[in-house]
Amino acid sequence: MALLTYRDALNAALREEMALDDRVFLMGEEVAEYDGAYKVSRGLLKEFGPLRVVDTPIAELGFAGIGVGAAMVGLRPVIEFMTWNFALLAIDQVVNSAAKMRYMSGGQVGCPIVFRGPGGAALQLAAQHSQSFESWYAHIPGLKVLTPGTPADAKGLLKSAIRDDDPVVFIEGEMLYNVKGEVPEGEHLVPIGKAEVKRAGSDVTLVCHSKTVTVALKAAEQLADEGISAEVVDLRTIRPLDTETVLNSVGRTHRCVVVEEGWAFAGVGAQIVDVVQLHAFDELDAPVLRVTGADVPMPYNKHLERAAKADPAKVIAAVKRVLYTGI
Amino acid sequence: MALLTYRDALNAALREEMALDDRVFLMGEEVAEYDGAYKVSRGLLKEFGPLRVVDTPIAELGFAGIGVGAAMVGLRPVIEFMTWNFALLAIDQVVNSAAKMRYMSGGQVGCPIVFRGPGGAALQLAAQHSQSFESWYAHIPGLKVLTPGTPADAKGLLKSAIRDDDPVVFIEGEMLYNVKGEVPEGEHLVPIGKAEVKRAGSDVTLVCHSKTVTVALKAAEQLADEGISAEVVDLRTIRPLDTETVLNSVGRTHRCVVVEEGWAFAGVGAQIVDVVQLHAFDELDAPVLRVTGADVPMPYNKHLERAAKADPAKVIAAVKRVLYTGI
Amino acid sequence: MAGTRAQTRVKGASRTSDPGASPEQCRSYLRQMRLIRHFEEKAGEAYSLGKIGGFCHLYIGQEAVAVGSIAALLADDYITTSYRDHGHALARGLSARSVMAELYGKATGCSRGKGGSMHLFDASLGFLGGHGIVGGHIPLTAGMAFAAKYRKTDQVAVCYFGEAAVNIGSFHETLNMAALWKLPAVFIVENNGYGMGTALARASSLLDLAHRAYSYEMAEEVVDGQDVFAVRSAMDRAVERARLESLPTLLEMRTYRYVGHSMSDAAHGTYRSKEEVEEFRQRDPIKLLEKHMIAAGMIDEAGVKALDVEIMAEVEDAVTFAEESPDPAPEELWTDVLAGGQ
Amino acid sequence: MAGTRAQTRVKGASRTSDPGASPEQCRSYLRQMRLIRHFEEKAGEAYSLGKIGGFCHLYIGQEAVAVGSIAALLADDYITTSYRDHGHALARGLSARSVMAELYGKATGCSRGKGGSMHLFDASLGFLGGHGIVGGHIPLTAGMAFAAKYRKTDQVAVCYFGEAAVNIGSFHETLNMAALWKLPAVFIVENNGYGMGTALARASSLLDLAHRAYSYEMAEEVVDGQDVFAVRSAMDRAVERARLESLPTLLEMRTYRYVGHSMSDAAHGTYRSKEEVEEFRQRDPIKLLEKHMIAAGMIDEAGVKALDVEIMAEVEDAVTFAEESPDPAPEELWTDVLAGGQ
Ligand SMILES: Cc1ncc(C[n+]2csc(CCOP(=O)(O)OP(=O)(O)O)c2C)c(N)n1
Ligand SMILES: Cc1ncc(C[n+]2csc(CCOP(=O)(O)OP(=O)(O)O)c2C)c(N)n1
Ligand SMILES: [Mg+2]
Ligand SMILES: [Mg+2]
Repeated sequence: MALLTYRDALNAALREEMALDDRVFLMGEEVAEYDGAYKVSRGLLKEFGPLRVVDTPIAELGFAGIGVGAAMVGLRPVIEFMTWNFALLAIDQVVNSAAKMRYMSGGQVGCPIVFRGPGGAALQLAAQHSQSFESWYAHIPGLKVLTPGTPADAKGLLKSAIRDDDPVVFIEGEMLYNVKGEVPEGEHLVPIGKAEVKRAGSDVTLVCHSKTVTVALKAAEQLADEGISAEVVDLRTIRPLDTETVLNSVGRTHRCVVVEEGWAFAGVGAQIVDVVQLHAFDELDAPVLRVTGADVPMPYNKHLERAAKADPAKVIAAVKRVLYTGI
Repeated sequence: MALLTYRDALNAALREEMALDDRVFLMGEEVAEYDGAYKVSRGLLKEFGPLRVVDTPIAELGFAGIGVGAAMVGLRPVIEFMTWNFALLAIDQVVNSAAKMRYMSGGQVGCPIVFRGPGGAALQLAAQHSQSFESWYAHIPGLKVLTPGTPADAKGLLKSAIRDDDPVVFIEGEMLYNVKGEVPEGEHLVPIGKAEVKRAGSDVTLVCHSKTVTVALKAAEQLADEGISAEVVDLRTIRPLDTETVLNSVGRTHRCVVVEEGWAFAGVGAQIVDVVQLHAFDELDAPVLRVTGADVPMPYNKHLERAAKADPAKVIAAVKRVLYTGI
Repeated sequence: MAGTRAQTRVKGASRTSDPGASPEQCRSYLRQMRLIRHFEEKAGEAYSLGKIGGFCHLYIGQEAVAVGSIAALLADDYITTSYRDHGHALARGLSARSVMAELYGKATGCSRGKGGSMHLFDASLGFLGGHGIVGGHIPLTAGMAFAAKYRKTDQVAVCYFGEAAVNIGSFHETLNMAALWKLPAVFIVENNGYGMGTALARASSLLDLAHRAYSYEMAEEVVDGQDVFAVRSAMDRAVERARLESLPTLLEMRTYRYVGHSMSDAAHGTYRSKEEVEEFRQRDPIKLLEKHMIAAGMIDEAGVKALDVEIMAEVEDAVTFAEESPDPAPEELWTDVLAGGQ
Repeated sequence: MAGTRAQTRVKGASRTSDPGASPEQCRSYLRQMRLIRHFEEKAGEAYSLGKIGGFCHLYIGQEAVAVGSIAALLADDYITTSYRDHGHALARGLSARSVMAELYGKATGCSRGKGGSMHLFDASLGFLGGHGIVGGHIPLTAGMAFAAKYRKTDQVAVCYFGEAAVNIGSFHETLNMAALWKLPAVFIVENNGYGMGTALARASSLLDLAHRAYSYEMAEEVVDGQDVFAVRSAMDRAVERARLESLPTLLEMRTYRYVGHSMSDAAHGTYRSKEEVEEFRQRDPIKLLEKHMIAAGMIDEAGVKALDVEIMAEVEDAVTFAEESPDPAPEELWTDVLAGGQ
C-alpha cells in the first residue's frame, strides 16, 4: 500500500494506462505545459510528449467532439474538462454523439472515451463554478458514470474507465484532490458498476458517493459514539448502479439515508429511493431520507456556502429521523 | 369554449401576450418567415413585424444568450428551440446564465425569459431527435419547468410563463401539436405550480405529464372497463412541483404509478417516488411503480420505437401490479 | 473591413469545365450521379407511401458535390456528413440495397434499422455517419483527422455540412483547432443557399463563406458545385494538401437543392420562388455532365438510356430488397447500447 | 490565404499618444487607474490573509483598457465582463467599498455577498456582471444591444473578454448575429497574451485577433491597450458607430497582466519568464500616463504623491468597511432564487 493523494492516484492511473496502451491520449485545457489546472496531469507531457498530452484552446464543445471522433476510429481519448461546469458547453457531444454512436450505427461504431474533471463545489467559487451533474449524465443510456470518493477508487476506477469500451463520464471531487489514502501497489483496478461498503453497520444504511463518502463516514463515526451503527455504502459507480449492494445493506438495516452533494430534484438520491422502495418495500421501517445540497445556486459567502452543503450534522439528523429517535 | 389544436392554443397564447405587452418578442430558427418549423408561430411575423418575431441563424448557444441578455434589461423574450434536443447546445446559457442571474447578482438582475419548443419523441426520428429533458431542467434551482399535456393547459401555461418574472423552460409535446381540445374563451391563465386531476378515481393514482397524460387517460379508460378506478394527476408543472395534489390523491388511493416519456434513471418519476414515499409512507399499500421510456437511445425502426415508448398497456400492467391483481 | 460581397452563387457557364477526365471516369461520375438521383426519387415515393418514416432529406440537385469529391479519396479515408446523407453514402460505395433497407428501418440496413435516413453508417468503408445535430459532426471529423495524424497514417478525414452550419459554434471551434494543429481534414460547405427556409443572407453577415477560413489562416476555395470536374479538381488539391502537408482546407461548394428541405417542406412557395428553382435546374449537374460527355463523344443518347435502365433496375432491386427484408428482432431494442450488451 | 501574421504585441512607444485630453480628463484617468491598482494590490493582500476566498483574478497591468474605454460611455449604457472584473467595476463607478465588501462576501457588497469576486453587479450603473464561464457573457451583451435597438434608445452595450475567449463558439455565434442584425455593441478583446498558462499562439491559429471580425464583415481596430488615450479614441469611434449607426465593432486591446492568472498562479515561472514580465512592466499604463501629464505640466511628483495618499485612504476605508460589514443573514441562502422568493 502506498499513501497517495487523490490527485496523485489519478496521475498514476493516467501514467500507467498511457504507458500500457499507446492509443490512450490526454486532451484538454492546460493539461500539458501547465501540468493541469489541478495538476492531475503533472509530468505527463514530459513523459509522453505533445502528441499524447494535448493542450487545447478554450473550446469545450470542439475538443470534446474531437475526442469522440478519435474514439470512433479506435483511439482511447481521455478528455479533461477543467471542471464539469464548463462541460455544459460540450454536453451535446457527450449526449448526442458519444452516448448514441454505437446504437445509431447499429453497433458498428463504438466510442471508448473518458471525459473527466472535477465536479461539485470547492470553496467560495459561487454559482457558476459549484455544481454537481452526475444525475444528469446518469440519466443517459449509453454512458457510464463514475464518481470515486477515495484515492484508491480514483486510481482503480480511472484505469477501468480508460480500458472500457464505452463512453465514461468520470467525475472527480474538486475538494478531494488533496485527500490522502492508501492505494494498493501494482496493478489496481476497481470494477465499474460495483459499490463498496466502506463501513459496516447494522442500524441504518448511508448511501453516498464522491465527496459525501467522507461526510457519511464522519457522520457514522459520530453516530457510533451515540451507539448508532451506520453502514456506509459508497456507490462509486452511479451508472450502471449496483442496486444489489444497496439492497443487501438496506435488507439488513431496514433504514436508509442517501447523501449527495448535488441538488435534490431528480438527483441521484431520488433514483436510489426509487430502487429501494421498489425492491425493499416490505423491508423498510421508515421512509428513505435524503441529504442533499440546498436547492439554491451556490452563494459566495462562506457561511452561506457552508449552510448549503451536505454535512455530517445533517446526515446525523436524518439518521435520527429514520430511527425515530431524538429531534 | 373553443376547440383548438395544441399548436393553435400556443399560437393564441403568443399572439395575445405579444399584443398585451410590447416587451414580449419571439426569437428562434424559422419562427418568422417560415411561420415556425412546427407552425406554432404562424402569422405572428405578419402581425408583429420582424423586430418582434426574429429569425436566427443556427446558433442555439448564441441566441439563447441574446435572449437572456435582453431579459436582464427588462424585455420578455420567448426563445424557441426548434426542438429541445438542439437546446443541449444552449444549455450553458439556460443553467449558468438564466437560472443563476438573480442569485449571483444578489437579487438585482432578474431574467424573465421563456425557452420553449417541442420535447420528447415524435415518430421515427431516431436517437438524436427523440429525447425528454424535463428532469434535467427540473434539477436546477432558479428555473421553472412546464410541460402542458392539453391545448387548454398549453395556452394557459404559456401565458403564465410569459408573464412570469423567472426563467421558464416550457416543453411542448412534439406529438401533441395536432391534438385538439376545448380551450376556454377569453383570458385563460393556468397557474404555474398547480397539478390537475384530469380524471378522478379511487383505486390508484396515475401521475403523468405532457404526452403521457393521454397515455394515462387511455389506460384509465381501459382499466375502468375492468372495474379499476384510476385517478389521473397531470403534473403540468414539473418545477415547482405540486406535491400537495399528488399526495392528496395518493392519500385516497394508496397506490401510485408514475408515467413519463423520458428515461428512468433520475427521471421526473424518481422525484415523485421520493416525495410520495417520504410523505405518504404509511399510506402506501404497494411500492410506487414507474412506467418510463426504455433505457436505450431511441431506435429508428418503428416497431422497436413503439416498444421503447410508454403506452397504455405498460401502464395497465403496472397498475395491476400495484393492485396485486393479475400478472 | 475585408470580405467583399461577391455573388452568392457562382454564375457558372452552361457547361462543365473540362479537366480531360477519362471516359471511364466520366462514365463513373454519371453512373453515380444518376444512381443517387433515381434512388432519391424512389425514396421520396416510398416516403409518400408511408414505407419510410421519420425525417428524410433528399440530395437532389447536389449530386456533383458528393460524387466529384468522394472520387478523390482513398478507401481508408474517413467521411462524415449531416442528416442529408444518402448521396454521400451511395457515392462512397454503400450499396443501394443497404441504404434503402436502412430507410425502411430493416435489419439489413447499413445501420441495422436503428439509425434510419439521418444516421447511415458503414464502418468498413470509413463512412461514419449521418449526424442529426447541425455542426455536431464537424469536430468528430477533426478527431478522425487527429487520429490519422496521431497514428502517422496518411488518411484524410472529410466533413460535409450545409451552409447554415457555418454559423454555429462547433464550426468555429473546430476549424481553429484543425488549423492550429495542422490536421489532415477537408471541410466541405455545401452551400445550397438555404438552411431550411432561411436564405444565406438572412443567417450570415458574410456571404463569401469560404472567407471564413481567413479567421483560421486556413486554405480555402470556392467551387462550382454543379460542375463535377470542378469539384473533383478542387478536392484533389485539398486532399493533397491534407495527405502530403497535413493541412486542412475549407471548400465552399456552391450548389442548390431542387426539392424541399425535407419531405414535409414544399420545393418552393414559402421562401423561394418556382422561377428560382427552375433557373437553378438549368444547371443540373447531371445534365451538364451528360452534355459534356455527348459533346466529347463519350456517350450518346442511347447510351444514356441504357445506363438509366441499368440504374432503374438497381434501384428497383434495392426497393424489393428493402421491402422483403425483415425488421430487426424485438430484442434488438436492447442491444448496442453498450459494448458488452446492456 | 489572408491574415498576415503581424506582431502579436503593439510595439508601442515609451509614451502615450496625445489626443489633447484636458487636464481634468487626464487627472480622472490617472485617479481611476491608480485606484484600481491600489485596490487590486490590497485585494491580493487580503486574499493572502484568507479574508477573501474563492477565485480572485487581478487586473494589474490592464487598467488603461477599462478606464479609457468606459470613459467613453454614457450613464445608461450597458457593460459586462468576465471574472476579471474588479477594474471594470471601479472604472464604471462602483464604490471601492461595495466592491471590496463583495470580495469579502459581505451583505454590503455590490452583489450582497452572493456573487463574490467573479460576479460583481450594479444594475443602477448598467454594470451587469462579472461572469464566470469563458465567453458566456458575449451573447448576453448582444442581447442588451438588441434590447436597446428594440426600444429605440441610443444605448450601447459593451463586452470585455480575454483573448482566449475568441476561440469559443459563443464568440463566433454572437459576432455573426451582432453584425447581421446591426446591433449597437462594442466587443473588446483584452489581449493580455495568455489564457491562464496558454500563450495566444498556442490557442489561436490567427494571431491578429481583430481580423476575426472579417468573418462577420464587422468593423475592427487594434489598439495599444497600455495607452489610455489610444484606448479612449478607438472606443470613441466604436461607440459612435454603435450609437449613431447601430453597428458593432470588435476592438482588440493589446495589453498584459503583470500578475498570475488568479491568486494561485505565479506571476512567472511556468509559462512566461520573469524577463518578459519585466519588459512589459516598462510600458506600465499608469507610468505612461504620469509621464505624459508631468511633461505636459498637468501634475508634478508632489501631485502624484498627494493623489496616492488620497487613493490609499479610499482603499483603506473600503477595507475597513468590508471588514466591519455584516455577513448576509443566514436566511439569505434561500432568497433571490426566484422573483417572489423561493
Ligand atoms: C443544432 C441544430 N439546430 C437546428 C436543427 C434543425 N435543422 C435541421 S437541418 C436545418 C437546416 C440546416 O441547413 P444547412 O446547414 O444549410 O444544410 P442543408 O439542410 O441545406 O443541407 C435545421 C435548422 C438541427 N438539426 N440541429
Ligand atoms: C468555458 C470555460 N472554460 C474554461 C474556464 C476556465 N478558465 C477560466 S479563465 C480561463 C482563461 C481565460 O483567458 P482569457 O480569455 O485570455 O482571459 P484572461 O484570464 O487573460 O483575462 C480559463 C481557461 C472557464 N471559466 N470557462
Ligand atoms: Mg443549406
Ligand atoms: Mg488572456
